[in-house]
Amino acid sequence: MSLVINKNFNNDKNVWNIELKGEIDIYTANELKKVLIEVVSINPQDIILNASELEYIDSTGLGVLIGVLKRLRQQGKDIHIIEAKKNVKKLFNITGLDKIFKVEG
Amino acid sequence: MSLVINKNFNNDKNVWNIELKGEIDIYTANELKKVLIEVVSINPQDIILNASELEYIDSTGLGVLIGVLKRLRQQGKDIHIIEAKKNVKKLFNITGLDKIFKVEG
Amino acid sequence: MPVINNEEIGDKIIESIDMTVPSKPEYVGVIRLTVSAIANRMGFNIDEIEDIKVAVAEGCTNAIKHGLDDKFYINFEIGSDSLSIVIKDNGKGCNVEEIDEPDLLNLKEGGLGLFIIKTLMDEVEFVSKKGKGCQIKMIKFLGDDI
Amino acid sequence: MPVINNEEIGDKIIESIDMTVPSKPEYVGVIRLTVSAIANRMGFNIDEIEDIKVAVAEGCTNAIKHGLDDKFYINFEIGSDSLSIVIKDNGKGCNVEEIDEPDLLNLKEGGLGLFIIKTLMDEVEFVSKKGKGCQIKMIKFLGDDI
Ligand SMILES: Nc1ncnc2c1ncn2[C@@H]1O[C@H](COP(=O)(O)OP(=O)(O)O)[C@@H](O)[C@H]1O
Ligand SMILES: Nc1ncnc2c1ncn2[C@@H]1O[C@H](COP(=O)(O)OP(=O)(O)O)[C@@H](O)[C@H]1O
Repeated sequence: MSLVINKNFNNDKNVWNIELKGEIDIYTANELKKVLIEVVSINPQDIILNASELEYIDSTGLGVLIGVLKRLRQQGKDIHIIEAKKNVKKLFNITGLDKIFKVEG
Repeated sequence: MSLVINKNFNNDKNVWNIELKGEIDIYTANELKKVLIEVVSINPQDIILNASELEYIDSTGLGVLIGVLKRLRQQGKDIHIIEAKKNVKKLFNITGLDKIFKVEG
Repeated sequence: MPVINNEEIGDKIIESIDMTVPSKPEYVGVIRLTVSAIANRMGFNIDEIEDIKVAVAEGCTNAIKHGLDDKFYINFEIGSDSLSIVIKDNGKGCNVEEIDEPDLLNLKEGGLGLFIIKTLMDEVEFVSKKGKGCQIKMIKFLGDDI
Repeated sequence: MPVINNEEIGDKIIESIDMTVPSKPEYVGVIRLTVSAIANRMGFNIDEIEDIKVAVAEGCTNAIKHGLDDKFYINFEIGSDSLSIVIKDNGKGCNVEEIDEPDLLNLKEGGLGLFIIKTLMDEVEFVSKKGKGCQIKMIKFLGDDI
């Protein structure tokens, strides 16, 4: 019932690598929002979200990602979601957001 | 929230080896009682309870073990509890039952 | 606001668990664990449990986010072949006709919750009236998915 | 039967969760998970969560086994430095004076539940009257164990 967020900027590839561990819900979504908005403000580049240890996401979390994606798109940048678990992928699939975000691997 | 019980009789050592996996509470204690009473009726010998995968026990489970121990003691036999997890051991300790059962390892 | 009648469910209601919960984000996780345990005990498989967990959390999140009362209610009805969950608040309510379906061509940060619930559960009924609170009932049938 | 007054607790009551549960053995596991989630959220450590889990399960087991009503009630009061749990049934009740402490020299198959609760929790209050149900209140303080 908590969320750990690790971020680091990859200078070679010019992308943000962000690792999500735990659960994104109404309790933790604000934390995610804060980190992503900060990251995008510092340096608006592609974000690669590693979701291999993300156990849970719901509409609140998806809403945060949509908000950040909208900002990034204005700069021609994207959000990639990699290594998502089956249940997390399912949320992207049923909402059609797998067509908006780059959900990979 | 369930209990799996594996039993087998060791002819060399003349003991019952019984493995407990899961949780013993008011929901599963009857199952344990049935198996142990059966075992003791077939062949009243020492029982070695392997508790390495027993995640939980409460007073209902302890009560079942006490009932079976009383029967076995009439025949000079014992119940050994081996490899119990910390939380299971704690229940034997605080009730003083570690002085009645052979709680080992 | 019309209260949904239990008799509408096909199978006999066997058991019912009621909860009153503070309208605080930190308790949605507690309810997720509670409903997972109930669904697990009933014999739902892992994927179904996950669906139920998400749908219930969405319902609770809405009660907290939009209901804005200090508490809300959940009722779990454990039938022989279904789990029916009612989430109810006596908060702000809303005008059901004004709720839009999500639109991928015009993404918004909100508006996915009810859609997710409807997708994951077998039956969903949403009742609300401005100023009169909100009630959502969702049912998942056992052994429906293959 | 005297109802325990909330004001008796030292710290301010912040939040309260109420549950009504069928008096069936299969639901004790559900409550164990619920209370674990609450205690975890509050910041109790693993050993403390385990203690609380066992104590609450013993209380529910007694309500089911001895109360013999068709349902029972649980209230969780989440204070800033304590978790207080009341388990209540309107069932058979008992004569508190007649309850013996466990005796290792004369082992019985029952009689350990209340003793375990008192050992694991910081404060315990047991109130009952024959024919008038039973209420047990147990408190665990945060950051008490080292
Ligand atoms: N419990 C509730 N109380 C009041 N309004 C609600 C409630 N649940 C849903 N609604 C209304 O329905 C709308 C759609 O809800 P939903 O699909 O979950 O998306 P979101 O919560 O992101 O807005 C909400 O914006 C709100 O107006
Ligand atoms: N909810 C209850 N309703 C009626 N009697 C109760 C209740 N809880 C406890 N008791 C009484 O207290 C006694 C001691 O309880 P306990 O220590 O848990 O041991 P056990 O349940 O094994 O008998 C019980 O035997 C019963 O007579």
